[in-house]
Amino acid sequence: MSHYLYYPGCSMESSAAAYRESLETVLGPLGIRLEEIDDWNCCGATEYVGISLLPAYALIARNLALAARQADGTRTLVAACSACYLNLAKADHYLQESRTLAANVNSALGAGGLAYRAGSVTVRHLLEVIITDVGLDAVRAAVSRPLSGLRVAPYLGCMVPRPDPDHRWTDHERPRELDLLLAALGAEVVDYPLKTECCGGHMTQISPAIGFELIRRLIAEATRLGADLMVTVCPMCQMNVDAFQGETNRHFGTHYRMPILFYTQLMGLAFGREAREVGIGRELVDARPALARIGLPVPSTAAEETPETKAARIEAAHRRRQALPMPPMPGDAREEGPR
Amino acid sequence: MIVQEVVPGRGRTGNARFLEEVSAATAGVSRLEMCIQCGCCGGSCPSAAEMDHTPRRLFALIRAGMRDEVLASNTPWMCVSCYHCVVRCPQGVHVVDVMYTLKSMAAHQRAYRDATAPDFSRTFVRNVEAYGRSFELGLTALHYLKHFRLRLPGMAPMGIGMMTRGRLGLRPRRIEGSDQLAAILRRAKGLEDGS
Amino acid sequence: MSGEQVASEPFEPVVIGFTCNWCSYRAADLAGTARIKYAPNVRLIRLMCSGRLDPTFILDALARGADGVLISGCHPGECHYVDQNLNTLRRFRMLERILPALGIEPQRVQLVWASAAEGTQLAHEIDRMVEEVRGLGPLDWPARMAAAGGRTGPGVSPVGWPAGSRGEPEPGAIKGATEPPGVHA
Amino acid sequence: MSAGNGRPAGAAAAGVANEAGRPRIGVYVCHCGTNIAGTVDVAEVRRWAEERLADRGVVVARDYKFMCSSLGQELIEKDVAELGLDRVVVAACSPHMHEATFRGACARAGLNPYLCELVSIREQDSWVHTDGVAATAKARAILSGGVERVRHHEPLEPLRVHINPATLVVGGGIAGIQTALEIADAGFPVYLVEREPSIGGHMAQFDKTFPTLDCSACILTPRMYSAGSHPNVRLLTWSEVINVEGFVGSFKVTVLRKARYIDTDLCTGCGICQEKCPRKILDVVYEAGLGYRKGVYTPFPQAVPKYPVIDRANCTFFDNGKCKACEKFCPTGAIDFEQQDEIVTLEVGNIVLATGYELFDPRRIAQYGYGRLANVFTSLEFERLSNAAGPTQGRVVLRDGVTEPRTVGIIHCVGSRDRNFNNYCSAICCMQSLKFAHLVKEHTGATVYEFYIDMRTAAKAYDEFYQRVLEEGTIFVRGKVAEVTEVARTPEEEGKLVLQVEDTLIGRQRRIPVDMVILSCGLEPRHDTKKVAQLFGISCSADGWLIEKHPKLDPVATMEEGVFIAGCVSGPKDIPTSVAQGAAAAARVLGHIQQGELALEPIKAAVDPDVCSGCRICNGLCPFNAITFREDRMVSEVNPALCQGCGTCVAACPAGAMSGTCFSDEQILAQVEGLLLANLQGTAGREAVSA
Repeated sequence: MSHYLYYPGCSMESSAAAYRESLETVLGPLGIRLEEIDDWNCCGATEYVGISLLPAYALIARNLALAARQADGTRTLVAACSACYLNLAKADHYLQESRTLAANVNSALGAGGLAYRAGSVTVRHLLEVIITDVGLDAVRAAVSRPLSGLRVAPYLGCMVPRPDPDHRWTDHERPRELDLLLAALGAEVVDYPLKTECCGGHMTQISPAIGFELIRRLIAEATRLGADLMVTVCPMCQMNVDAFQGETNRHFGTHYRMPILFYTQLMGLAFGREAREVGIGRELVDARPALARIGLPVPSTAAEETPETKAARIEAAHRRRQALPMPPMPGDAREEGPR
Repeated sequence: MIVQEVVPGRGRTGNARFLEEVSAATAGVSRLEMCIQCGCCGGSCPSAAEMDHTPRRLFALIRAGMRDEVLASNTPWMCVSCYHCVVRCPQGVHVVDVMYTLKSMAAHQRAYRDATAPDFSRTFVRNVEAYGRSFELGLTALHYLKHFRLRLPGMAPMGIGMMTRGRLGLRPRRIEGSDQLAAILRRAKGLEDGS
Repeated sequence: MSGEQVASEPFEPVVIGFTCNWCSYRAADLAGTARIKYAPNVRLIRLMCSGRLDPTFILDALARGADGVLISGCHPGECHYVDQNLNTLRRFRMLERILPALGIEPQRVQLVWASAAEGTQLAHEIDRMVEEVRGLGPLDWPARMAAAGGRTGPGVSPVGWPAGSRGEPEPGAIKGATEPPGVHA
Repeated sequence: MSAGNGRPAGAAAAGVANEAGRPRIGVYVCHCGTNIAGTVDVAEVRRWAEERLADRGVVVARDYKFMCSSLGQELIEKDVAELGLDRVVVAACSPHMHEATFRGACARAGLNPYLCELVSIREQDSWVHTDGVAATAKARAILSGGVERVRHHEPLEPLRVHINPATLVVGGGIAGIQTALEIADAGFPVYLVEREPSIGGHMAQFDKTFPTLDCSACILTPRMYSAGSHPNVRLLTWSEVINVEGFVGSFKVTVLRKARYIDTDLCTGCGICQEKCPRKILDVVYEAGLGYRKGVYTPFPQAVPKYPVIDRANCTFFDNGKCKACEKFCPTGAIDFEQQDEIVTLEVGNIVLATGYELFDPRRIAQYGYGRLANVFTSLEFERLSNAAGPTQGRVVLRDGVTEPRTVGIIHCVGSRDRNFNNYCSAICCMQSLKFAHLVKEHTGATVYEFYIDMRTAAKAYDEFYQRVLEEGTIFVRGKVAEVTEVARTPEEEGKLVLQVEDTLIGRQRRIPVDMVILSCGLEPRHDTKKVAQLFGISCSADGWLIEKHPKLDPVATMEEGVFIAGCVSGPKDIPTSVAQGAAAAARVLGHIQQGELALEPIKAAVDPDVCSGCRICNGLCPFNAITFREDRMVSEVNPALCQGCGTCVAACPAGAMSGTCFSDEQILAQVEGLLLANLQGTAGREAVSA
């Protein structure tokens, strides 16, 4: 059992309840024990620091100080929410970078009888812990009900892979972690080009038209790519894409129905848990039709070849012969080819 | 749009200082002075279309010392903190953190033109200061009531849906150490105002 | 030790820096050409290779009034003389171990690799080390040794050993010290 | 060669101690205009030296505006003659700058040049400190160190080494070819080593060259042919340097000649083997991954030498013992599967490195989509695409191999001027992008957009070319492209690549749909440049390029005497500059050859056999095997021809029997003493900093 300190964040208690429930079902199979920080407070999201800097950092640092005090055998602090993860990691980073900030923050903490030495805890995101510490092999081993046939669009949002102060992610723009995890669950992973684009963040609150446009782009592309559902790591992204999808449709006169679930919900399902146990049903855009196929035999895709399809196949082969080669990419089988 | 003239004599010294002031108020190292005006930030920004200045132009205005124009700009308030500009910036400018700085300066002086975004942030902050946790229902309801009253009926199904699915707490949660937190924040504010 | 230090005048440490002709001295030149500023407390000596550095030079510098010694050479693997800087590293490691026995804080002697392109880094390291030594206060080694039991006075022998400490440790043991090859840091 | 330990016969062996009387030292403090005098109070330093260093032997101290000027030098010469100085200390710039100048002045005055010491109060003092008081104090200390040190200097004679007239040129691109031809035409032998099967380098891949639009092959091929057929040039292609020993004048270089599996005496270069070879391999070198070659191949038809190679890693016969199609069809029986790799040793006097660059790999910039979006191309891919001898016979088409683009976007500064990748400007990308714009227009008539941050066209006829491309109707957008995406937002964007950018001259974000994107990729040091640098005893900059001896005044020399550099190995360059550097390096080499022998610093170690205990600790230490143990006399001995003067053995000798000229224990310890002002009566070292 690997042991970590855990910072849940406010949304886990309300809007992202499904994240919390499903998360609890996957920890056991993955051999992870999370120890919640006692009496943690809100991280300030993206709002507090826009009002005043030092109180915002003191607010975050109270959590870091509590975590450091509670550190027993582990100094790794795991966050599941993207904004919380970023705020905690960034605060620790800047406290290390700026002595003045560290001194002022500590002076403020002192008013509450606390202190924090930058770098005392290591802040990591749950997904990265699963990939790095647990490993995809262990994930695969825990899968009892592969998600075969389910087309999923992996969607990380912004704040996990960016700005990535500790360089933990494979790329800022197109990280591979979530794709690999979902593939390990047996799902068919769509190469979703908007996987780290913005969901609108607080725009749904302060400038809804922008927020809706950003949401529309995401669900339109996922729909175009034929995804059954989107999968996210972020409570804010889930909330925007799910809860505001109706408003978005109304705003644009569109009729998208793109469910969005947390990766832990799909993990729970793949690990054999029932839909209800992993919070399925809490989403406003119902994911159950798409999931109805889970556990059922996947319809065969190999249909009889008709003269039309045969002609198309020959045509395609001809086009391939004319085409210029593509450069090999990392993770591409051709990469090992002649150099 | 009115571009403020720099008053000769007065402008000169204020000019260069404004960039320094913004830089100094930013967490970490802003690298604002390194901007080469390539526009990679403005090209990356998902809400650039709604901004009165692209981030790049805002930085040029800061450099020119056009303080009032900068603090009245809606650009920082339109920032969604997606950090695309930050990781792409060829000069390593901490664009998002600079935006936070400009927001807090504008909020402090009430220099913004549109109060929607600052009010949202303030409501959020008040919640957190009172309870130690954020309170989504209260936040959204209050905010919509104030700024988007006409949208409220349209949002009702969503609110009800969230509630029936157990995704909205009806009353806020208060942390045990709320007094401790208040003391910390009080001193932090004192330090910030003092500096 | 530092109690006698004139209170009105702040302590300015003196750090002697041994550099090699190919990398670190050129890094210092580069810092100069680029006008990168660093603490004026360091004074550099050029050797052909950091491998030329005899540990007695360091002790001599400390005995004659230096508060710290900076050793700088090419990065491992980039030595102009194949791998002589690895000998420097071995000697440095050994010196680190005996410094406390001589009543000297190990932080007073530091090893910093700097390639010819690393003017900025070298300047930064100099600043860092000067501040560290400043924090330690004046070395005033001869007085310190006297206070520790009168084992040594300020007298310095031609090869640079504090007179009283001759044979303890055996200078030869240092001069000839070569750990088995392959001992890398 | 007349190597020795450098001491002229009869010279005093142990410095001042053995000389009669006190030394007579002259001290000269340079203002260097305001470079030094702006920070350091030079008059005060001079006064101080006069007073406080008088009992250390200083008989005269002067300060002067520019010591390196002829008037400054004459000052020294006059004092040596008139005051009978026997030591000189100049406090000025770095010894790497003017040591030779002041030694020369001393020599002219009849003083052995090694009795002159130059200490740096510019690079290591006035330029790096702002506090004038502290800088002046430090200058005093530095000067004092120099004075103490020079007391222990001895008269020395430089070593003279013979220069082998043969030269090694590494890298067969245009810079290396130019160097080789210049030296060969002057009548001296050259070995030209190239890793690939043919010389030609990147230039052989291009179609046109900016700004004149000369056909690259037309101007390069004659040079390649000359290099291949020149009686003084020996080509070693498909070869790599694996070891270098020795020093200027007599380097010993080991080259690995990989087996070609072709008997070049029999091969006529007819090309039948390439036709018959069944193995098709993606050619990532010459065709930039856009075309194919065979298992047996010459990279291109005009290859020099004309003989192909069999790529062992991609040969069916070497895989499974079957095939031999090439052998069956070869009309002259030139295929030889039995050939082995060969090691050759070359003896040369000078070396020129011209190993070139690599293209920045844009897969590192995920948001530009290269490798994922089919119609995003690199600059090198486009070169091949527009080349009549390329995979499409010069048709500019999309990745499908058929469709001509109707709109093309060219992105500047890809991987350059970006601290996420390379900080430097790659110098050629603006011009190469303009060339691409022209070629796209010429080949397809498409609409072309250029996305730039700054236009840099600063060389002869370059800006005129920019004007021409403007005239042709290319649309310039000032802004660094943020991303290239296939995700359409409007019907016009469907099926296109969309470039999202802030048009900074309007201040608005724009989305511009195009059919093809060309990434004007920057140049990077070759991935193994660091290894090459180590092999030849020179160093790389932080960016990874090789470092010049002086970036402005000695751009083709390196810190290692006899090793020169030319072309992109020291940083991005266009073709004219690379060629000029190739010729310049050749001129430097010819200068050495012409002199026949060269004077070297007499920095060597020597053993005092009377003191040596025969412990042999030094024997194993020497990286150049310069120290041997004389069994007959039970002492170690230094071979001065092999000794490079690092001094490690001196530091390690437990008996103190090893000594090093120019860097003796006495000299170093004296300098330490001087630097700490421990040479002065009643002062502490601290004075120099705080006073």
